Amino acid sequence: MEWFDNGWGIALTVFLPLVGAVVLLAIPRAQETALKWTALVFSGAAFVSGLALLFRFDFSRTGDIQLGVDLTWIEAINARYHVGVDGISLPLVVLSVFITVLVVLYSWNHWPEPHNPKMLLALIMVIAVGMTGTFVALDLVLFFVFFEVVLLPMYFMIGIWGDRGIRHVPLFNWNIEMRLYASLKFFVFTLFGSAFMLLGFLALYFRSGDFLDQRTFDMLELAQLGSAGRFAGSFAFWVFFALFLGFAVKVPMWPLHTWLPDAHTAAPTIGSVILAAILLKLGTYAFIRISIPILPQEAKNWAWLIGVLAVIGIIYGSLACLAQTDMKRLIAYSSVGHMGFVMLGIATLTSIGINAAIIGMVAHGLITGLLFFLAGSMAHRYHTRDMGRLGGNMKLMPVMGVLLGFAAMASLGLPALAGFWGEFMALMASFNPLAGLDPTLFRGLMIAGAIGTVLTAGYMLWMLRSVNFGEPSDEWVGHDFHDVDAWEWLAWAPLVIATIAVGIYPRIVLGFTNDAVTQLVARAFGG
Amino acid sequence: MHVSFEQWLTEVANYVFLALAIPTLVGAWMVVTSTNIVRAVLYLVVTLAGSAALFIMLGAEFVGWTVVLVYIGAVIILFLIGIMITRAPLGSHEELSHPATVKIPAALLSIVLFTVVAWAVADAFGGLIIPPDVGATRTGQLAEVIFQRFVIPFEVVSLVLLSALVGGIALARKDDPEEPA
Amino acid sequence: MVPAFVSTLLPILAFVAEEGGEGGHEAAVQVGNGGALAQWAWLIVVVPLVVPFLIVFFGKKLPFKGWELAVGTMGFIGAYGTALLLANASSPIATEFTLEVGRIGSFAIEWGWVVDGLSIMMYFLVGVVGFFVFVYAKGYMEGDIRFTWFFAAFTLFAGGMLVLVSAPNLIQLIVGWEMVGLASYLLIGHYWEDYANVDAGNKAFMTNKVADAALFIGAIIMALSVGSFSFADMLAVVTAQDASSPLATFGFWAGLMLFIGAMGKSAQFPFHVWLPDAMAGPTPVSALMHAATMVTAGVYLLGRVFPFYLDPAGLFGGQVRVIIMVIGGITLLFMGLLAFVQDDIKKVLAYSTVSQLGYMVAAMGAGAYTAGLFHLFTHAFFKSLLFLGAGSVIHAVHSNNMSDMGGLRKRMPYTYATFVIGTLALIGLFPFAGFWSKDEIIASLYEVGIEGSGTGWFVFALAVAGSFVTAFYMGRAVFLTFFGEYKGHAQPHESSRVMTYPLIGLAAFAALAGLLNMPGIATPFTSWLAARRFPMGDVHAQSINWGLVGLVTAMLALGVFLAYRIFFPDRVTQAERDRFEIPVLYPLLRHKYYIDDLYMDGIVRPTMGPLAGAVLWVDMWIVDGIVNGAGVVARGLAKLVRWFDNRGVDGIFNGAAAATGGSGSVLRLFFTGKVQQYAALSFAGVVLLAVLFIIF
Amino acid sequence: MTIAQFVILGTALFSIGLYGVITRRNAVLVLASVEVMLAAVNINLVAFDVYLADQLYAGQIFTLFIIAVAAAEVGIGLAIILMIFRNRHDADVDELDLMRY
Repeated sequence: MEWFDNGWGIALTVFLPLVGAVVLLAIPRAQETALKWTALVFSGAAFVSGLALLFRFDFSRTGDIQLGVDLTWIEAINARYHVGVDGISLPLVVLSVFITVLVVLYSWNHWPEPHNPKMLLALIMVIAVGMTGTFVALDLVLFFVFFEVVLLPMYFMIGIWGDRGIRHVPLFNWNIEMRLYASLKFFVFTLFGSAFMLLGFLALYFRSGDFLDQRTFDMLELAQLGSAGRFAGSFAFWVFFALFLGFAVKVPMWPLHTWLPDAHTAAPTIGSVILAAILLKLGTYAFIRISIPILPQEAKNWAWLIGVLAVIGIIYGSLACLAQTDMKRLIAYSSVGHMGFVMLGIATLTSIGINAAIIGMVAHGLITGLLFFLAGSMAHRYHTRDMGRLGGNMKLMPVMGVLLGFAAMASLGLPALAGFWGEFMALMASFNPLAGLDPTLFRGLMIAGAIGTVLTAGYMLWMLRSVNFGEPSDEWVGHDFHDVDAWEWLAWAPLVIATIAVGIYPRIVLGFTNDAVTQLVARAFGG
Repeated sequence: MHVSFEQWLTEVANYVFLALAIPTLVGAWMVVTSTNIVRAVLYLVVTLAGSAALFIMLGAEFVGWTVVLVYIGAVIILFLIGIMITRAPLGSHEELSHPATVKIPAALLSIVLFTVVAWAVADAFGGLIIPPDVGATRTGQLAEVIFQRFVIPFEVVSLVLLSALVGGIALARKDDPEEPA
Repeated sequence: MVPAFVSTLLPILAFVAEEGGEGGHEAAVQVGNGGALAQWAWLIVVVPLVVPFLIVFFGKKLPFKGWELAVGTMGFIGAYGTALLLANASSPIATEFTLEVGRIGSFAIEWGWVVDGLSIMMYFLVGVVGFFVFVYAKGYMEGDIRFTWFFAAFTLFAGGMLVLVSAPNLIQLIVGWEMVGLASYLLIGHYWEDYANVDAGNKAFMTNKVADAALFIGAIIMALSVGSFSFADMLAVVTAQDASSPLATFGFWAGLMLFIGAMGKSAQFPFHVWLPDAMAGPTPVSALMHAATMVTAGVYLLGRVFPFYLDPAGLFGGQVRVIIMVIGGITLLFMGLLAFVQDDIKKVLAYSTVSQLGYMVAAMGAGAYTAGLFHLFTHAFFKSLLFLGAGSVIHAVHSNNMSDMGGLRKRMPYTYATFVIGTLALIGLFPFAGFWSKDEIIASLYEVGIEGSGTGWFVFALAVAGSFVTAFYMGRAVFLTFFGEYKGHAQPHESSRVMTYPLIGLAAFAALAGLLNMPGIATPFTSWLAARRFPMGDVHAQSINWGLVGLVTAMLALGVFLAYRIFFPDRVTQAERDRFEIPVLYPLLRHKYYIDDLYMDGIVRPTMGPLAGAVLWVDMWIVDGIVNGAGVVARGLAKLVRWFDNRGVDGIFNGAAAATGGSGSVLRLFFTGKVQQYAALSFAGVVLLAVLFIIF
Repeated sequence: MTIAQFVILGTALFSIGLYGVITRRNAVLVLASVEVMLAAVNINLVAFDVYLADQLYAGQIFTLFIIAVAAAEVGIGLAIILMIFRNRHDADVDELDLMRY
């Protein structure tokens, strides 16, 4: 198994879907079954490879980069193919490959228009490469490449398979097809962020030459320089700002969030699931992996702002949810709130907070993924997402209703389900933030965040009330709604089980992260 | 082996260089600006001939003659045929280029590119002279290297040419022979 | 071979058992570890968590549609609880077992179970009361379309409560706490076809969630101050009187926040609003919710951390105690008053519960650990009895309203007899259960007053007045329901045996449970509860204060007498009774002191309506507006360029707008699809990079 | 003869070619401009080859390769232009915006 440990395991996990995409392109369009099986086999193989990583991972030193490889890639700029996993990235890698398999399973008989499964599956495969790759990359250029690989397929996915309803844009009085508006908005926002991110990376690269023999894009080397306090002053300030913009767009943090509701609402179901479950995590992961270790001092200086924006996101997202009538849009806005908790955890810069952030990311991936699956399936059956018209779903589709209830409860952070840990621990971390941060401010944020949990419960219950309960309206009388089908069960049951498992046994995630995070914090801030 | 500008001016070869370089540049300029499409292509001959002459001046005789044969002999003819086939407007025509809204940014970009690279080149190589005793490259020597060291790339290039030939024919053929043009 | 990640992520279930009093601190009584009985007590918690799933998946195929699984579970818990109780009585048990399921920072997350006097009392209570209620529910829910589902949720309800009471740490407490909340939400909204019931469930959940937010904060402060979530670690700090601990700094806030959390579940003023609405659920739900589960959680929490609040030196949560006492006092009197004007018999009982919870909370605030929990214990029996009795009546007359009842004494003799026993126990007539527990609370408040606390006297006065109030509204309920002429439309008859037997069983407990704790005579209950790992430092009466007994008995006699005067059917006609509306007081009580309206109009509606709307408006018009505005600017530039383009090329202006297309594409400027533009842009990028490389 | 004079000449040719690529509307002329750029590259390669007195003549051989590839490119390019012209009756790259979303 030595070959597996020397980077091939990670390479398989990351690039098997790419091979799958190539194979898909070679299969004729008409052979849909073959296409589906190919996608399933390759994403499944990547998932198995991801699980195999778990077996080879040494849990006694989760803080170290393992199973990786460091090869020359672009010699001229000293960009390297440096990959590896540690306790922080491994759960996210596994989550990505896991969700990819589920998405392929779900898409088995849920094809958004225009049909064309070949292209859609190939895009999913490419997205999978980008997602997993981002989590294993340890070189800034490599990271950037993977980060951006996701962008274009997602753009096409929203733009081609997206919602064809008309979006009215107030203020300018445009009426645009939803998918066009949303895909462009997604693209422009992300590109905007990426441009700044790239600037930040380049600045770090050139600056590193002042301290090393050779300029480097290597995250670990840069982190060493960072913890030695090499990056300081206005240089560090601006670099952090550039990185912040790049990552915050992806998270998304208030007020850079407005692409999210549109993109999530317009995207086809599988697109929404991938977006919510994984793509949002790229930003928060980058904060933990890049911003904090490389620029610890600036992270400290900016923490208050990140914390405040995060809490604004929590409250603001929840309130916006209360005003929604579109079910999918409500879930989309709820992501703003949930990612606010993740960012609040990160902003405290303590090991509790960052642990909370990671378990919050995993939980949000599982739960919001499930919610979007459900919303998509319901919209597919009802042909509407308007909560004013829905109602009495428990009568029409009891199993779906129960699952929706479960997902909503998990999403509002019910203890003993996965969502609880992230929220509770993030609040806990903000009572005692890192020494040097203003405890009074963070305690205020804690209280505001706690109010946010109440509002979260409010809109989730409100959604359940209007969708699940009451008598179904006359509109649906006589319709024969088929309840959850086999492929849906296949895609959803693992999410339900994982949500419960992480809830009652959080070590599934914390076992990876705790030591790794503690070390990361110790390296960055000393002690 | 540095040389100052005064020393540079004393060398005859440099005047030959200028005599070749200036027509080359002017030809290139006309290629991109001429309003007559046929003339533009013919100015390309000037540029390519200038470059061929420069190659010979540098001792790379085989390369120089290849340029003359392949480019001036074959490619230019290809261009002219292309012009004929596409019924491009003969004679002077303003529409061959974009308007000033495109020209001005393009010119700016080109000038900046030139300035930056030229500055960098001057910074790096300014005054380094080419050894005066450099002799002409014998074609035989070149052939030896090609067919020993570079034989695989050579074969690959031949494949590229072959596939270009096939591809060109495939593309230019009419899609449906039955359908009248 | 076990792979590394499996052994790391799933360590062998190595439980850590903590036994006996903490080293160095003297426990109140010598306690043992309870042996295998305590070790296997995890079954009490796990079985009711597993059974709901069994019921959901297999219940419909069983002969009794899943009911047998549910009632078997409760019977098992009741039996196990009884066994533990007996073991505890013979030799005190105080031990806990924990299993680490994760570690965050230096904080261990653990599940576990506590077996000590307090938790054993709760196991017993949940099991026994639950058993009776579940048996009864079979008759009550017969024919319900969601019969199976109901029992699944009902079992989960008990399971959540058991998670809560078995908790050795704050995390598990919170887990159980919210599981109870979830189950109550499901059960209150059991008839979800009607939005009124759904709203009642939402109200319960949301009110509790607000309090839970405070509980979260309290738990966080507590855990960070102590360095652990464990109650034992926290009580160790308290017992050691360690003034340098951060707990001494933050003790007041931690205590206050925890108490606010307790107020939510235990429906203390001003969080009481959800409980009367929770009557929307089926009656057995109300019976269990008001007796052994849910509302007792808050009192239980105060009992669990009692030394923290008792805190005679005032280092930790001592200052909160007076707040607890006053809140309890206000609740017990003023919420009791609301029962005067209710026509719905279940709401009378609901307000009665709130009021009795006020007694318990006031007792905890007064430092009377045993008295408060003893009242919890006795109250569970007689209040579940009363609810089941009310359910029996409702089942018979198909109405909740007492104006549709009357004269049922003859028609439903068993129900009548047991209801009266429950009433006597509730109003605290000697020697029924309520007498002993309530009297002890009043005696404790009296002692606080004697010690020189003005507040103590105040709450004492409220409590004495409360016994009058209790007697009055219960007298009213009994007279209106069981005496006089029958006024309803259905044909009432006695309920089936599956419903009356539980009534009789509970009536026996309601009559006799008080004998477990007779100050100065026999106090086995006190010694059960004292079996804790840390000394509780409890204050409780050593003997019966006959003077107080006389005072309270006089108050309740007055209450019953007035109720009799006003509401006894033979004495007053309907018309006269309806005129019994004291001007200011009556509307105030009818509108529940306007508190619900205040919440709805002051908080809920503004949040759901204008505030949420405003945020959405800001999102669409301002935050998004900036983005779209940038799009407009870019589009305008693109148009401008295009315009020049068209002018320069064609010399004619042929509809720039049409040419630009209708889409509001921001990217149009860049994504023209023109190869040359791409080339230009990429070279521009190259130049930019080159400049950067040269400059750096 | 200095190396710089050749390289700067190459740069100038390249920049002129770029200008042509961007500004020309007729596809044939865009190709011609590309040829100018290639010529610039060739001059660079040969000049450095001579300057370094390379025993492998790598610069000159690459120049030969470039000439060969350029010939192929012109052939294919003109064939494509012909195709487009046939389909659209126009060789104006302005109209070639099929790649737009």
